[in-house]
Amino acid sequence: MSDTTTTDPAAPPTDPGPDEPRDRGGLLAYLIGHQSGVVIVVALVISLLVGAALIRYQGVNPWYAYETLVREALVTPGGFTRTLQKTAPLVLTGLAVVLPLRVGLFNIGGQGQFAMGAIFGAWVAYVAGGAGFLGALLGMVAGLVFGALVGILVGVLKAYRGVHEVISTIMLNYIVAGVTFWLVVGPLQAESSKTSGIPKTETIPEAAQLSAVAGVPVGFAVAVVLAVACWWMLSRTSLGFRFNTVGANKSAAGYAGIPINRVVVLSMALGAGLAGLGGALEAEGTLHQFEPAIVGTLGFDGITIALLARANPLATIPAAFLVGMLRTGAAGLQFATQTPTLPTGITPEIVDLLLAIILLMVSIPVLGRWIFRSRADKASVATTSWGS
Amino acid sequence: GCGGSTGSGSGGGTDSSASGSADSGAPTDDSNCADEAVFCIGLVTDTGKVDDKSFNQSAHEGAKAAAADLEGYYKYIETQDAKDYAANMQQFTNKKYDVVVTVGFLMTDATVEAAKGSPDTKFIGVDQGYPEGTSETNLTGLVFPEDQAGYSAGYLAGLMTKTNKLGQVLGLEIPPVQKFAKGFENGAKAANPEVSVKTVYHPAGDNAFNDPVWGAGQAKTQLSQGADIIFGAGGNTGNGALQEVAKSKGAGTDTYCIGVDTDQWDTVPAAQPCLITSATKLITKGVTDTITQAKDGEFEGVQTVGEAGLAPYHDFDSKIPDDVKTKVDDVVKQLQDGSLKTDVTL
Amino acid sequence: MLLDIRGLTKSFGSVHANRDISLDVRRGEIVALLGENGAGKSTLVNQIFGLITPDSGTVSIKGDERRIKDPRDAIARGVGMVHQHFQLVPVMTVAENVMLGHESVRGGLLDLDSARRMVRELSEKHRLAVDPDAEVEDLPVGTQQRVEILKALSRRVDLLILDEPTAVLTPQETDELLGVMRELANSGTSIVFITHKLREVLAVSDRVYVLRQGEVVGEVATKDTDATRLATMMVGREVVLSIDKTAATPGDTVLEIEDLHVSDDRGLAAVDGLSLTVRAGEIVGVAGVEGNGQRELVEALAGMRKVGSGRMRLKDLDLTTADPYRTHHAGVGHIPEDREKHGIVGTYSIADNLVLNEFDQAPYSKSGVRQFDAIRANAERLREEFDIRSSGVMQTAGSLSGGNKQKVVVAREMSFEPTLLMAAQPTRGVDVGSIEFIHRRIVEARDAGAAVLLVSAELDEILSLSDRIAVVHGGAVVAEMDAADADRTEIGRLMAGDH
Amino acid sequence: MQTWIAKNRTTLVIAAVVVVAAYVFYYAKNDIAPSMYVSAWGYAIPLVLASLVGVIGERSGVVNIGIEGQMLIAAFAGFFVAAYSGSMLAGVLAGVGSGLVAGAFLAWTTVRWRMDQIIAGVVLNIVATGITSFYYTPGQILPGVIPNLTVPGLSSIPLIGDVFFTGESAIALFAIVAALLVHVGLFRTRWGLRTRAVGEYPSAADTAGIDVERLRIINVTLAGSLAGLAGVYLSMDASSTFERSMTAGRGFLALAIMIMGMWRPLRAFSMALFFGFISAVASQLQQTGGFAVPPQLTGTLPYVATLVVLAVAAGRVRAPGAVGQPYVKKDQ
Ligand SMILES: Nc1ncnc2c1ncn2[C@@H]1O[C@H](COP(=O)(O)OP(=O)(O)OP(=O)(O)O)[C@@H](O)[C@H]1O
Ligand SMILES: Nc1ncnc2c1ncn2[C@@H]1O[C@H](COP(=O)(O)OP(=O)(O)OP(=O)(O)O)[C@@H](O)[C@H]1O
Ligand SMILES: [Mg+2]
Ligand SMILES: [Mg+2]
Repeated sequence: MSDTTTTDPAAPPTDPGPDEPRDRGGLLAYLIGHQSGVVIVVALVISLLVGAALIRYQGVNPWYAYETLVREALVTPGGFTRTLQKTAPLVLTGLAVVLPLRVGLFNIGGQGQFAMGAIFGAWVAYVAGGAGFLGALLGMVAGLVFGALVGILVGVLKAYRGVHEVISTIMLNYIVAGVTFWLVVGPLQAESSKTSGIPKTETIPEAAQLSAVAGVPVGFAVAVVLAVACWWMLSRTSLGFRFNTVGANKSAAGYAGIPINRVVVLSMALGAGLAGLGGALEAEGTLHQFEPAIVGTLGFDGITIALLARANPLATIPAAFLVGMLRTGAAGLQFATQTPTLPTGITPEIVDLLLAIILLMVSIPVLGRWIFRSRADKASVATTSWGS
Repeated sequence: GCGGSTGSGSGGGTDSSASGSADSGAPTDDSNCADEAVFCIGLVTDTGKVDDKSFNQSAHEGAKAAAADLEGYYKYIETQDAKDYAANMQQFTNKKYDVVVTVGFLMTDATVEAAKGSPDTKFIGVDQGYPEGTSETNLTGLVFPEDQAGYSAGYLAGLMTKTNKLGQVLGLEIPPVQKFAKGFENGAKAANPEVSVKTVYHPAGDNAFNDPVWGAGQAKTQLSQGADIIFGAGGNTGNGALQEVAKSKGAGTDTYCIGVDTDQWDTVPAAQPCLITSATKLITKGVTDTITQAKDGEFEGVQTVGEAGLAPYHDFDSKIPDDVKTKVDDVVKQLQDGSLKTDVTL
Repeated sequence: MLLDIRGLTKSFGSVHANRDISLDVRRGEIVALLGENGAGKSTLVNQIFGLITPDSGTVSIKGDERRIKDPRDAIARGVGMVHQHFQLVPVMTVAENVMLGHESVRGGLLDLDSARRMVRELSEKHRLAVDPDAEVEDLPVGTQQRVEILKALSRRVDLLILDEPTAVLTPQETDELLGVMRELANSGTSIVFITHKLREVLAVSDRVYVLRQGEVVGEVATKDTDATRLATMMVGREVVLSIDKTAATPGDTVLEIEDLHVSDDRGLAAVDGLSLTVRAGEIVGVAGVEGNGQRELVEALAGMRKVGSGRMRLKDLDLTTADPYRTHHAGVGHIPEDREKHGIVGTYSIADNLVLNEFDQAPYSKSGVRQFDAIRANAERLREEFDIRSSGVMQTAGSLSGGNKQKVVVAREMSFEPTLLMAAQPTRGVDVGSIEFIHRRIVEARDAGAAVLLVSAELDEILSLSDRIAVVHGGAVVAEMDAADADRTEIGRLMAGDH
Repeated sequence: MQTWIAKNRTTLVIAAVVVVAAYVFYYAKNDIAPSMYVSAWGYAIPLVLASLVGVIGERSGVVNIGIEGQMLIAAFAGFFVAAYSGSMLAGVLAGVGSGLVAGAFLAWTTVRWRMDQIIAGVVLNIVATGITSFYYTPGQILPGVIPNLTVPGLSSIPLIGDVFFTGESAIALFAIVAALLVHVGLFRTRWGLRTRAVGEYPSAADTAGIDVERLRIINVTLAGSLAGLAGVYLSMDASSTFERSMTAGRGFLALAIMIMGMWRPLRAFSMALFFGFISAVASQLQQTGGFAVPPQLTGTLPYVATLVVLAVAAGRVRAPGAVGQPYVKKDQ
């Protein structure tokens, strides 16, 4: 992958490179200097316009639709908290993609890693629930560890057996889905559900549930702290330098004495661990138990978020917030737009469509080139080492 | 620059603050649900869609029918994420809807919670069996004896099979599906001790009810192993199996299929060449009836038992021998009056 | 006039790679292009071959002035080119590589037989032996270069462009190639020849154009010039072509290699029973035809490659099991052979590259946290000291010219005063000005007491820098001698396996 | 020929063992073996087509992680066009055509605009999911079926004839032909030589006079039509319905199979069969009573087997050299 330090605020101040414009002053020069930010804003605007056209085509006033979406997600009582609640796991599954991506690995196993963390997090928090917040903490640790175990398997297969991580993570998504489902209708099934057969674990005792403090869910706070920590780690520490170097030039990393295999395993373990932690937080914070449906599409959304964030850990927060907001508002949007003439309302799938357009616009290099003529980055935002 | 302007679309907008339903006839919006005279019905799906050809769709149709009958107002929300159940129900309770239907046993806990929180709204939980001690009076769980429907279908299949081999292609291994499946097996064996039943559940979690290709493949395998009647029970996965049988060589003469949940003669027309019947639970009727109860006053109890049975034979009416029909009718009756047990335990 | 270039201009952003260049090549003439790294030689010839579109000016071939759109177009007009970097598909056979782009087809399928036949005929005709069925990646670089030449000759060529074809060749191979060039020229083919080695220019060319900063600064007939004058023209100042060094005063043994066996990437024995010692304060030059285990030797010493058997010791440290990290921290500096691959991280700044193997040490890192001030200060100091030409230390290393990239590597590896300095092909593809500089630094390191192991395919470099010379063949040292007693032809004979 | 045998000895031995075992099983357990083979092939058909898409793309230097989306769009377009127009042929053409368009999208964004190939594929998948679920309408049925054919001669070979050539759908037969054609094409024709060169070492192809971008665009676009056919197979042949997300991850599985098949069409074909067979075994284990492992766990068997095979064999696998990287010419 190409290094993303151009957008990385941690890099020491840069000398004006030979390519930087000296001939244009003022606002334009400033914008060019911050072009990735500008490109994203323009991309968002274009996407929303395209989305508006789709909504209009359905016979609904786009302005009203967007307003509803935002109102439901941010203004409606409890809406903001729910948006943050949705944002939290998305930040973590986003980071689960970002960390390995920095090393050149494409982790599309967020689904499985999240589920693994969720089920064991829920179970440990239930067992240790008597210990109150300590139990919740243990649950988080369990989520982290079990997510990481999946990641370690992927990393070890990659580093020592040459199994491509895209393949192993896909396979593990299926395997984990099978195993967790079996656990939840078998050994870890809640007693009360044994007769009804509902696949879920025991409810976590209230003391060990994570709630919102002043409208901010604990999970969200944890996710933000971890995103900042990841950013700091990647940009300021020796470990981050190891990650980035392996991602930028494996041969040089080996030459420089960086243990590539260990970095590969570690990045997968950390990434998957964060996804697992996301699962545990989700189980402890929202459903208070594990159900297979807890995963939803959170793991796959993580990919979208990492790509939107251009592999920058800090940027996963706004990216996840955007996704969380759209998903929170979607139900209210459908609710508000159902009329006798449009009995289905604007279906929630509009969100997927919007996200696809946004991602397309954000990552299409021509957009930057078009806005900034020849000055745009040549390289694309974050690339993976598919072949190696 | 960026052309176009966001607000250019004029009219056509849905204005939620438009005037209420002053006059006679069904209300046209939900701004006055709190009003005694305005009867509002809401429905929340589990993570399925209202066009899923399965229980969400049946419940949706039941609620729609009730709204039409009772001159009520009806809206629904399709849940995208299991964590949104509460919030989605709240959309309705905030607007003081009179009845909220929640669909699917996955929403069991959430529905009880919501019922506690909104005593003025009546909740109907389709496929939901509540734990002992649930005492809310504004709540009823609509459950169906799936095992009986399965048993009757199995009984019919046991009598009809020439190869003595039956197949079942099923969705996820969860209670409603298991009850259908085990009922089917018991019924078939009761009708014909010689019979053997091949059973296969979809293994994966995510798309277990939405993998028609897999279902079709399983049906094909079972057919080639000699099964001549296949019971497809598992949303679109099961429908895939039905369609595969419908395409097979002896469809309608040597091989048959049996649908599930609703009369799939209507919902899966592609299966008509082989579809002798469907093991149904009358969700649509059940939902309409309980909504009517809710409007008129009180629910029967915390649980309401709906009807389950067999759909009409449609075009196969003439092809099924009369004695078979009689025997099956008997079984259906005995199951209904309780004199025959399906012996299904999970 | 076969090739006539008028007013050719090309810039990349703010870099003027070619400025108003005019030159011509007659039929059957060999014209050499000389110039420092980045002078614009490759840019110039790439425009003739249609790889780069000129900003202005014309290239006319046999009087045809139409713009050359792409390589296909150039090939059609009789231009063949051997590129500075190999343009061979590694996983394909020689025959497949040669036929690529002008395949013969029979019955809809590739006619590999006729391609084989063509390769055999050509290689006989030009006495460039290759096996048409060998996979290119299995071939030594010298042979790969032959394939490149065959590839160019397999089509009708009136103008052959050779961009630094000898950079990877041994003296013998170089001489063979120069012979082929002469023959081709005699039979009417015109040749444009780029090299950094003045000896070759003088040996084979008819005329020389010298480029500096994108401009033609001189044109001379070869017979009217000599090496010193050419070098001066290139650099714009006097260059010292011979190395000025005092006799070595060797100290204790620093590196001791005993009966070393190492395999190459394909698992074949590459280093095969090699023994060698290097003492403090001396430069030991390893001479040998490329592919005789030098690369594997250096990589094994650097900890980048597993050792089969044998012993390597750096003072008291056992190097046989050490990884690059331990090796480096034991005081081994390593200028790697392939600087793009191993030596630098192109997307990183010069500053980061200058601490590539010290990044987790004080003062560049404290408790695992990187110290950007220290990193920057270090970079500023080394940039000054090693004359790294760049816009600043935060410029990305990938955007530097080859010579300056090499200076970054050299600066890094010398800055920590290594006990052992391993320099593998330290001046490959580097212009004379930079060569002079790098050589001087290597001698200075020796004088400061470092043991230096110099591996080079450049016999001149070995002869002028080393205090002691070890000739390797077949993965083992076949002869060792004092540099003072060394004889060029004798070493050439030993390198060729004649011992 | 002899060198070929020597080079491929392990493969040949394994292949021989597998074939012999297959026949033994076929004759020994005639009540279930044939149905399991048929079932295995049933699983394999879309995977074969889709993995060919991957092979062609990656051999040209373009990762196609959007196969899933290409299939989904094609399944959607094929089904609904057939349903609304009343013509199966129109549906098939629409499906293949939409695969082509999706392929062209990937080709254009990655090759011409040099968008990251993985991102482009992910975008394609999301767009496909979004469009097909947003515009899905229930209650449509197909006007007919894809014709089934029996190949004279080939169908009388024991086992192979029954599984592959008797009453097989035209698309399944085409998948066999396609695998053979792509194999021969890649390794024996001018197109293949150039494609491999472009995927391994594009600048070598460029300097040999080959238009790298053009070839990549053509290949990735045309491969899209195979993905389209795979999608058509899912919604119009294997099942007779379109449902949201009905591809169910098969596009991703196809990529795994491509890698297991070492980027070679015929090996990918066998790996798809292998995967199909393990899936068939997993289902069979559920149905054959007396086997105590829960279905959720037997269901993971194909994925576990894939991982094990890759872990054992992957060391020797090497992707095409330039895969994933856009080709940037000298002066751009
Ligand atoms: N693609 C490019 N983009 C930007 N600048 C370039 C590009 N190619 C060449 N240059 C610049 O053009 C100048 C001439 O480069 P060129 O490759 O022609 O040098 P050269 O004489 O061949 O050097 P060397 O001896 O190292 O091969 C250099 O300053 C280089 O930085
Ligand atoms: N995209 C680029 N942007 C800026 N400069 C470039 C670019 N690509 C190449 N160059 C410069 O062009 C010059 C020539 O490039 P080339 O690939 O021929 O390498 P080189 O310097 O000749 O390498 P070597 O020293 O190994 O011969 C180099 O100075 C290099 O830094
Ligand atoms: Mg050059
Ligand atoms: Mg050079």
